[in-house]
Amino acid sequence: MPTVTFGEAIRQAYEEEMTRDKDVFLIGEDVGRWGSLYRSSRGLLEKFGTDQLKDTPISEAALAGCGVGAAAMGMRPIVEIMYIDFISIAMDQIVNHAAKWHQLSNGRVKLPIVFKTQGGAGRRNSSQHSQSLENWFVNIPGLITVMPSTPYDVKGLLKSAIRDDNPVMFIEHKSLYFDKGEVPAEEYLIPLGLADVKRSGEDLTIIATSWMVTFALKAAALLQQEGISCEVIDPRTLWPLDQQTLITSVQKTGLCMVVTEAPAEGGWSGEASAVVHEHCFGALKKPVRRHCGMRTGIPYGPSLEFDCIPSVNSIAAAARDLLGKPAAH
Amino acid sequence: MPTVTFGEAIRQAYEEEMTRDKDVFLIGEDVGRWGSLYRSSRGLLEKFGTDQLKDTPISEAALAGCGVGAAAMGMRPIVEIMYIDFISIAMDQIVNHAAKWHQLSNGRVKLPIVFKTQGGAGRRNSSQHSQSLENWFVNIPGLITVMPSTPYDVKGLLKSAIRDDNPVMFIEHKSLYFDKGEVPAEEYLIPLGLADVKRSGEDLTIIATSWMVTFALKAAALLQQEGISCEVIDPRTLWPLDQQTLITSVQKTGLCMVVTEAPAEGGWSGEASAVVHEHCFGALKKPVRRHCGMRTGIPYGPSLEFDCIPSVNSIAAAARDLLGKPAAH
Amino acid sequence: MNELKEFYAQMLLLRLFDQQCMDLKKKDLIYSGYHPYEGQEAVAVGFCAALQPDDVLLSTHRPHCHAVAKGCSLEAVLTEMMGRRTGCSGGLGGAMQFIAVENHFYCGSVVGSNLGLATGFGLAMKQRQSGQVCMCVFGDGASNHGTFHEAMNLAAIWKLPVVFVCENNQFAEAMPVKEFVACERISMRARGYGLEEITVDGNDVEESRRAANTAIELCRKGQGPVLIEAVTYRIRGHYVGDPEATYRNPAEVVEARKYEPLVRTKKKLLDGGCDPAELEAMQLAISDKLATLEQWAIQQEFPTLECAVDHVGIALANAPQVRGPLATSI
Amino acid sequence: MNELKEFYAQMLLLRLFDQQCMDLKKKDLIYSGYHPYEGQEAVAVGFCAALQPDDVLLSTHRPHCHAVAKGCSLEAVLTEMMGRRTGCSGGLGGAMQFIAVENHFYCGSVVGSNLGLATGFGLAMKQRQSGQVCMCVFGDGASNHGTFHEAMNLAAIWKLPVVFVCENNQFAEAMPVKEFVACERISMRARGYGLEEITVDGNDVEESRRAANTAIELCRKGQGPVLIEAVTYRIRGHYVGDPEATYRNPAEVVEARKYEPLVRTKKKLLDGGCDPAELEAMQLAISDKLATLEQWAIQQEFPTLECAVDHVGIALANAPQVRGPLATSI
Ligand SMILES: Cc1ncc(C[n+]2csc(CCOP(=O)(O)OP(=O)(O)O)c2C)c(N)n1
Ligand SMILES: Cc1ncc(C[n+]2csc(CCOP(=O)(O)OP(=O)(O)O)c2C)c(N)n1
Ligand SMILES: [Mg+2]
Ligand SMILES: [Mg+2]
Repeated sequence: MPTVTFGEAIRQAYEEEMTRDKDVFLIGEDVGRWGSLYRSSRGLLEKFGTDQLKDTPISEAALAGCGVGAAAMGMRPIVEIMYIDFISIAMDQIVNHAAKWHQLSNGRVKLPIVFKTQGGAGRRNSSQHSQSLENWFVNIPGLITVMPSTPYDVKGLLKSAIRDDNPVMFIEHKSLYFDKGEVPAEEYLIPLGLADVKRSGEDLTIIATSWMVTFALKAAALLQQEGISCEVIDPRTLWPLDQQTLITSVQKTGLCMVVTEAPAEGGWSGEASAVVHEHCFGALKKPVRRHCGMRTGIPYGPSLEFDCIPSVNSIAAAARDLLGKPAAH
Repeated sequence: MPTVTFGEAIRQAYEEEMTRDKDVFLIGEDVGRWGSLYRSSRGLLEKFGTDQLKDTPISEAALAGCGVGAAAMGMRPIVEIMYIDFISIAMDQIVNHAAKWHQLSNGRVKLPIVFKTQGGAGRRNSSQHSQSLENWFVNIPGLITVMPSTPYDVKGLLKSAIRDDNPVMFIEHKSLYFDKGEVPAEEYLIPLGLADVKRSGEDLTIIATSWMVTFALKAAALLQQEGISCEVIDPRTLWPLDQQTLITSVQKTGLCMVVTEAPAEGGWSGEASAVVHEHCFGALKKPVRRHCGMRTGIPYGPSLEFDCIPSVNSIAAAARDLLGKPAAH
Repeated sequence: MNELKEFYAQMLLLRLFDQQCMDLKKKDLIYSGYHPYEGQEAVAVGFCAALQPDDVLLSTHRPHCHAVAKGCSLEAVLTEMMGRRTGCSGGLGGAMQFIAVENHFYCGSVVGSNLGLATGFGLAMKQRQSGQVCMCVFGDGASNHGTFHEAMNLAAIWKLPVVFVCENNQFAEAMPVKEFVACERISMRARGYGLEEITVDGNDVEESRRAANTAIELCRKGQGPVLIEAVTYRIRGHYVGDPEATYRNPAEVVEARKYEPLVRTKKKLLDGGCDPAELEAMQLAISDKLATLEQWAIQQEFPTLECAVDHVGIALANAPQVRGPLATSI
Repeated sequence: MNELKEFYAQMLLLRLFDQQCMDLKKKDLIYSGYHPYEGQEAVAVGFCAALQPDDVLLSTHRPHCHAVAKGCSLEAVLTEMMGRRTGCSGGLGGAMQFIAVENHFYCGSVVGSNLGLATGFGLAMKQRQSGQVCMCVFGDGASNHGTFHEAMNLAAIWKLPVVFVCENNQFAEAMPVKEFVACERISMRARGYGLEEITVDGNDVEESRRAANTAIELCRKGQGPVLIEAVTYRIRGHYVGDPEATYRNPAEVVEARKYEPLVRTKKKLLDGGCDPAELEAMQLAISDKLATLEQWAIQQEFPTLECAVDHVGIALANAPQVRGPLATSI
């Protein structure tokens, strides 16, 4: 199977979907000429032209609104907001309009729109360019929220998101674009709303999202050497949540840790913890542990930001603690 | 003790604080001439003039930004966003600036600003005017989030919020403005970050927020007649959360229900559930129950919206179910 | 003259319909905020007269007369405002926000948002070369919103077929346009987007109609967008029973009544030789029709909870359903 | 002539400082996006020369030269960009966002937000009759943002002492102003806020200085706000190594170099009889100073995690602490 980067997998998804359906278009700042900040749409302007690759002024509110209007007309816009931090400018269009119009039209208007953005730390971008705001959307009826962690997943999920008739929040991670992974040459789709067991294990269930999945997997590999067997689950879609996969796992392991980059308080980790606790009360040997980003703005600098979010070592340490095993030395 | 409405208690807080400190000012749409949508600043323009009561154009982003700038200069603005649904327009100023500047200035800039708004259903305002978006703010480091439920609380908490040097999200409920309650004639403050036990009980802890507190109290009264004793806790401040009061209660009762108007998924109920579960694992006889608003846009009409959010009866029914008692008839 | 009479009939319908709604609001049969339209009828009628049925109209929190002028049935609009299943949005939207897909009519209660949305409708039309235009009506208050600026610029650089109509009724709630809009005429903002400055007398239905026509023609030729300020006056409070005394002198309203579109059009018709009896008969006929409508409307059913929950989202393939247990926390 | 020489010295400092930063970025000693300022120095120097120390300057994601021109020490600005504790923001902010309170300097990396913030600074100044002004610099790209519109209108209706300076460097990332701003000159937007249209040659430091002076005087007299478009050119890519070929012809840059402020000012100085040797000595002195600065900067400490966590919020009275266990989920 070919090995490609996360960014290239996105580009392939765009290319395939834009070829299949001329109503699919990408709209955002420098998505055309530059091919997007992380080059995930490079080369597409030449191939698809300005009808399908639309560079826009710095007008996040209008471009989100533009997407909603076009979707109501039956087009299939992908609205790119360059950093999730700037989605703060387009919340009205997403929350009050995209999420509401299907219901408001009594089911007659479909909103096949994808809001695509990237969040998180790890690229030394400081506090106004590094936030993890995904849980804002999970609490909004009418929205689907997707956070892929691998090249394979991002391609399959993005294609499904583009084809879905609901508004989808599609949140990438800035530190994943250059990660590599196998992506089949043949076309495939991954259904929205299905979790993926990234690693099977017996002793502990780790539910991790986005970039944290890669950390959790590394921690699991490390712990394996110590005889600890972790199951790592990537929900992939935060809502609708594939509760069953989580429940089945925790019913087996009896221990659960939720790892997110966002701070715990008010974040999605609380949702995951509550769901597991509600459904696995008898099976849980200890409370679900939340291992999350610090409650701080992401600081600047060569490495300080890494101290504010979970790391491979901190995840491993938390896992040992949960299992009552001595700390590694 | 004088009995006043929730709206009048707010007015008193404004009046006292504006008298005490000329740097305190209220800025928003029709806060002056009209005295705010729910009349909570009526009569103040005449008394304090346009320096302290500032009517603005319909420019939520600019007026939130205006508040942040003025606060950085040492003023103490109260920025009113008429409906929480429109705070979607001002999220950048709140999240990327107000919440960040203290840290970004290495602790040198203080941001003594209150963002005041109202949310929730119950006044038949339909889906773009009835949302419960409070959990957005709980996940943002640097913000304090307050949701009062009584005239006494709203006055004491608002005065503290105005005097606090952190940015505070102060979220009222549109269905509470005409509720009446006792408010002392003498000045008082309620510290931010303290929960209040609104009713003591032995069998079950109900954690409810905002309008839901009044529903929970009525449900508790109803259940009392059936011999069920509920403790009702109002966290009042969603962050920083007074975990101890919650924990002490659940350690006593062994059963806990969280009631919010917002949908469960991604909402603050998950946070509360996780906190209780993390700290009361041994004491809990059953999983924490979340009893929350439906995952739907709030529909229009004379009564349909009430079917989409918890009610006195639904809370009572959920409580009975949790306690394994037969349903009332 | 025939056209003017037709306009008069339509404006009269809107006037009486609006009054009926005010009345229903007082009787608590309209449930949310209700924003009267009295005095602004020439804008709705004049501008909508220039639209084709498949052109799109985006309106505001004060939408009911725009909706009727756009071709939505009185039944659908009235029962939507009364929250019944026969309403445009099945009674789920209400008096400030509803969608009538077949009539290509959309409105919403967040001020200013429709300008951004309009660019998307325009973009789809342009890209598909459908020949449609999108008309976006908004208030003087909305013209201070950031979306106004972003949408105007976006529509202008892309030459979208959008007619932006600023219905300047002199007030945004209690805020007089003179104090809250920094320029003399809102149309002066057009130059900032490379567009012509166009102001029309929004109380003159024929002038409004002509301006709309020209604008729509330009848009259909690919020479859009167009921004038009239609100057009118809000005769009623922002909503029924608002504290009017806090922001305007009653004398101002008395004066404005002299120039409101029905008074003016009627005078013109009579001066032109129209028989007063004909106009009276017209009024009676409309009143009768509306009375019958109300009788019917009051008997319509309300939507059930299922109706609401049914349309939160569309079920996904191979995944937990969007509708169903997950949709309902209660 | 003396003033011009002084301006030249300042612009030269900014030029060499900027080049040094580009170099540090390449060496990975500046960590975030770094946006070069080359070619725009006359704006920073000309406009800041008119400010008093306690006037406020709000800048952008391209702030380092504005900061120095506003009076922040080179030490504080450079080490902020290098993430050291001696930086303006203690090294917590970085190259696109920092605050130097004593210098009344603020910048941030969300395009357009500073316009709204500026109204608050202006409001406080006006209300306190402090005699200060707030200058807000933003790009041509930012002029398409909704906050531009809202802030201009708000400042105008309240007559706030704010000088809005649109530093039009012809590009917003890869977006040429000609294609993304719908009007011919950005200053044409002024009329939409009842303001005068003012465009200056932003490569002419004296003209910039004069325009700034006039604007500031107006603001101090209560006749603000003022919007000025300063036309200049971004000689470098948006950031070091951006794919320039996708959006401009290299010939355009070659041409622009002929009109950049240092070239022009130097010619004017020499034409006026200034000794070339003097200018060369000036350059050598600055280079020396910057080299020493870098040596020092590189030795400065990074902030610790405590520094970051310390300032997330201010501890509350009688309540769970904002700092402390609750602040740290890890
Ligand atoms: C974003 C937003 N802010 C505030 C409101 C509250 N509000 C409803 S109508 C209105 C006035 C609108 O004025 P204008 O645009 O002139 O329209 P008009 O009411 O005069 O038709 C306001 C402020 C809102 N609905 N949306
Ligand atoms: C709200 C927002 N949208 C997008 C960006 C990404 N971005 C950073 S700089 C920039 C271009 C800004 O152009 P302009 O305002 O002309 O300033 P210049 O870079 O030319 O100095 C963009 C789009 C951002 N930082 N903030
Ligand atoms: Mg108006
Ligand atoms: Mg620029």
